Amino acid sequence: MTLSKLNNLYRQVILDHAAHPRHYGTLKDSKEQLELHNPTCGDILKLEVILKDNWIDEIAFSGSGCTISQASASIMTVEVLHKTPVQVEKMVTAFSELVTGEKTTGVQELLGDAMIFEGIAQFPARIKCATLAWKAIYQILQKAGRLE
Amino acid sequence: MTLSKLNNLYRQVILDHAAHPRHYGTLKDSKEQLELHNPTCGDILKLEVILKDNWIDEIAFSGSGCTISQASASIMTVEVLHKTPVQVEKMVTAFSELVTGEKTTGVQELLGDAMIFEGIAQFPARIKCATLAWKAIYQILQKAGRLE
Amino acid sequence: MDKKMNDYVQDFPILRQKVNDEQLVYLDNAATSQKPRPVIDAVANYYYHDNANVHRGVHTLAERATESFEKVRTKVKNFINASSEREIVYTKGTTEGLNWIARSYGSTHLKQGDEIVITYMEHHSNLVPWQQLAHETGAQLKYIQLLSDGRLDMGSAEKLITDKTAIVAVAHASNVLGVVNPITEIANLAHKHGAVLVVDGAQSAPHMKIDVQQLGADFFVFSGHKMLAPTGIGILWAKSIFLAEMPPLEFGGEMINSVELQQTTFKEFPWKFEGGTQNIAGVIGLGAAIDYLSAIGMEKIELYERSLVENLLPELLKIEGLKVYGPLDPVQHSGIISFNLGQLHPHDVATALDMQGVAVRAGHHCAQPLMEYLGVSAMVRASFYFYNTSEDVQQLVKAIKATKEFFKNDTV
Amino acid sequence: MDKKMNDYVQDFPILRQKVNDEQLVYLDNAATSQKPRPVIDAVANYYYHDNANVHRGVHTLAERATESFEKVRTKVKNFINASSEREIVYTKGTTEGLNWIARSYGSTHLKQGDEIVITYMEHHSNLVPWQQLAHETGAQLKYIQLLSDGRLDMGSAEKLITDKTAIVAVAHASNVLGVVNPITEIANLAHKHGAVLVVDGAQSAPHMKIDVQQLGADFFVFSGHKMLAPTGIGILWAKSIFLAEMPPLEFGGEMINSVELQQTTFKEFPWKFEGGTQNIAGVIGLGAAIDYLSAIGMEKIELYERSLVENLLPELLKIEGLKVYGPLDPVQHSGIISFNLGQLHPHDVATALDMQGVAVRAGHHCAQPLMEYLGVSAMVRASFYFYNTSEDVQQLVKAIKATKEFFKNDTV
Ligand SMILES: Cc1ncc(COP(=O)(O)O)c(C=O)c1O
Ligand SMILES: Cc1ncc(COP(=O)(O)O)c(C=O)c1O
Repeated sequence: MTLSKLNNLYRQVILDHAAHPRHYGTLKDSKEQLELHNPTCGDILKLEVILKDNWIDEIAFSGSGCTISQASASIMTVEVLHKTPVQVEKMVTAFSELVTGEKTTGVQELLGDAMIFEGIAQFPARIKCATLAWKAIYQILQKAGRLE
Repeated sequence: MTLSKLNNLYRQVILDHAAHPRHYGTLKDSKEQLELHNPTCGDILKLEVILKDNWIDEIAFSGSGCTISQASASIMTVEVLHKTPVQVEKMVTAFSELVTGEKTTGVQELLGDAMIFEGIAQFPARIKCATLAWKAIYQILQKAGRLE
Repeated sequence: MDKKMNDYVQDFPILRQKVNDEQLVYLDNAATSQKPRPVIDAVANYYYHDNANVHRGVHTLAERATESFEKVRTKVKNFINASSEREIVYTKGTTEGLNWIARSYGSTHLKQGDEIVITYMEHHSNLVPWQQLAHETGAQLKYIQLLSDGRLDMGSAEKLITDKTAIVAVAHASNVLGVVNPITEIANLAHKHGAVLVVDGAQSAPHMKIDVQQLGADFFVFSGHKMLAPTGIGILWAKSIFLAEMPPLEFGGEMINSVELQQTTFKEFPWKFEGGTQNIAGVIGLGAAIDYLSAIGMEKIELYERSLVENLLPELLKIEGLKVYGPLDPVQHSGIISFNLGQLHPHDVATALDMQGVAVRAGHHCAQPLMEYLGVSAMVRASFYFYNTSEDVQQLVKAIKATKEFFKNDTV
Repeated sequence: MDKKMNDYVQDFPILRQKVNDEQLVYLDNAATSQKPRPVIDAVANYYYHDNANVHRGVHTLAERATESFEKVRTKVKNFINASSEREIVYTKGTTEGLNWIARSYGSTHLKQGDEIVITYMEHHSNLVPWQQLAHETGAQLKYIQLLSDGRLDMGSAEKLITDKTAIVAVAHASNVLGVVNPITEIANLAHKHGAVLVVDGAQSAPHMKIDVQQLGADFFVFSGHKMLAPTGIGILWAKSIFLAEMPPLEFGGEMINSVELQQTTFKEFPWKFEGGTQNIAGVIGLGAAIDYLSAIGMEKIELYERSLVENLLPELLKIEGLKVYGPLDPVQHSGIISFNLGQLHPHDVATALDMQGVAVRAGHHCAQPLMEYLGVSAMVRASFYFYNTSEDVQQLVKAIKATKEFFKNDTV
């Protein structure tokens, strides 16, 4: 069938995260939170983090969205946990450059599993789905005054 | 020179009426009056008539406009003077059909000198200039309640 | 008939392309239609031969442009059976037309306590302007309910439309549910209570014969770009009596009669609404589009699209886990089919279909209150036009099945 | 340079036609420009290959269309040196842009007793919206005087612009008098008094390099159709700080963030202003027009047009009875020349010129207060663009002389 190209987008890791998202739910204690909409598709992402000293101590997301945005949120939460705001900011930039195809090398270590979204550059309409969660973590840190 | 075609539009009679308009000015006594604008060119036509019994007893026009609209106003005043509203209504229709080229025959007697505007059908942008005065006489009679 | 209709495809070169190595099947017609060669040529020829600003010049090109521009009013008049070309106002599109009605008619006629009645199936363009008008005037905005198959609940309509109702605004055809609303019935209801009826014809004018007088509408708006015409041109039709009293909204250029330092008088309608240089080439293109559609025949287009749906619907309903929104009876279903495939997100479905050459839309389709009402966040929508073929139907069905197969271990 | 410039004529097939058996000389460019082949082709190619609705779809065509549509924002940004593409709002044209500023910024910022300052040379589109705004808000509308050669009287400007002034709105270049106004000076005056400056760039953007930051404008609007682009597309530029606070005016479609039954939130600017399907092909065409103009160079266009005027003006001034309005020094005169021929009515002159192939405009040029101010009821206007040649200049002069000859026994 003609869908083999789809595998570039829907890699096994992505399908797995979408089906079994990590850190899905809400946090109990006092926390930073943010809700983002993707107006084009009606997706909603709620993100919560607990910042301790200078790192992300707990994180959770909820909401509804497509496979890409759910998987990306799940992977993002895994990758940013216990990182410092400054590190996360670098990751956000690197991820954005990765998915637009601007810069795809030398970021493996920084992005970890999020590298899986490299193939999305070929699906420009879906880039926004992948970046939604990263936009959310960036804005939440900004709102909390943790970024210069 | 290449302006020979212009003679179809600017016939001697027209140039003469434009240079020496008949019934140009205003009327003293109580009268019907109306002011029309041609918004495209800024022309203004003021028309006044005194209706007696069932005919146009006196008529005058003033304002400013191009050769065509001034000449047409002048000729119109000559032709409708002492005619009944019903006759004038027929003339208005006939004139309109003449200048758009819809019906150009059998109206000589009705229109008199106004027949001179037959050639204007070739100059569609100028038809409005020629019909302004006729529109004015029609509206003045209508306002006065002299048309059914 | 299918055979004959298929010939029209040739006039749409855009359809003869491969997308992701597959033959393009364009099923996003409710968003915008493709343009046939005669429309594209009409626009190009206008620029190659006659282009000038209208209404203003005495020179030959200006005269030609003005005549073509005004002639299209007559074409539109005949296309929707208006009573006069003066009832035809050129706009940017449906959205602008609806906003103008709300602002010009609405603001001058509504007062605190009046009610505006719309339906749960309205496009945001026939919803947000009324919401804003309600906020400004203190009027109330009410929503007519839907039946379980997506058709309008006329019982609900009868309850909501009362003597308090000033404006009823309804889509002629839904851009999501594939239903066509009983406009004449609604018009009677509205008029019985002294309300005016605004009809959003964005999804009907391209697909069926419109007779505004028979519909009993007071206002009817639609977009050129959904019916073969260029982008940036639409029509606002209203009964003369309303256009006469409505104040203009965009000031300047040819809509003016005379300007003094501190005051201005305007031209008669429709020109008083047409401030500034209009989309002249868009108007010319709209004329060509109407000629093209009329040569086929709107009744024929409607029948043909129904025949496609009669092919498609049963096939779709056979796919396990696929849910179609709107009526399941093909006879009641326009050429718009919205569906979901199990728990798969519509965006994933649309991407998978695109990889197979099939262009559909996914999302809320500018109808968030409807999504909310139906309890879904988004849908996939396939929308047909007369140049689609039964092969297109087959390719869509095949592609949906392959998509289901691809995702089978996951969320379907 | 003339030689090289003449090559561009080839891209404008419309100019290669006879009108009334004479070679067309198109001198009505201030009303609308002609379109070069690359612009017409860009529009056609868009429809032949990429046409889809923007921002909405995940399918390939929609993605292509959206990308092209948004890319033009960057081109416009560079064309006028805006600081961000988000400051670029698509409109129908200058008139719509000015009306939006008056309604969205004006209505929310003006109060009784405030003053709006414009000039006697404004086009109705930069006059009537302010008049209406003054009526609505109780603000006062004031007019800056002109010097006897038609240039702005800066002494008058200094008197009129005071701390009461909320908005100053001025044409960058006059559509009648052929003058270019000292915008930076006016901006300084306005800002000194806490007023914002709105610049009507309809007649400048097509003919000279625009740098909105250097000009010091707060708002700058222009039309595509006067600078090679299709009809129905224009640009509203404003500083971000103003766009951010301005409420949108046309509701529905892609300008929306989320809609609930009784309330709605909007997208960020510029998108919140772009309700409904936009003139997408018009935007694509505008992009091609900007590419075309930029390839020539705006400075070169300005210089070339001045060289035509340097040819023409002395010739005109030699014709007895001919009166030119605006500066008589070619260096101060843009490519717009308005004149009258003795007592001859401008319409008669325009018809006579048309019979000789020369397309000019006659009338009040949508500037009735200016006509009143100058004590005339109408003028003839010849307006040039870079594709006009020195032969065009000669044909105009010859035709004017022949016209004078034709009417010599009458009113000249
Ligand atoms: C100075 C000026 N302002 C505004 C306009 C109005 O432009 P548009 O008709 O494209 O809206 C024009 C053109 O007619 C103009 O010359
Ligand atoms: C039912 C309905 N109403 C209004 C609109 C808005 O039309 P436009 O975007 O052309 O203004 C659309 C199309 O998107 C529609 O489907």
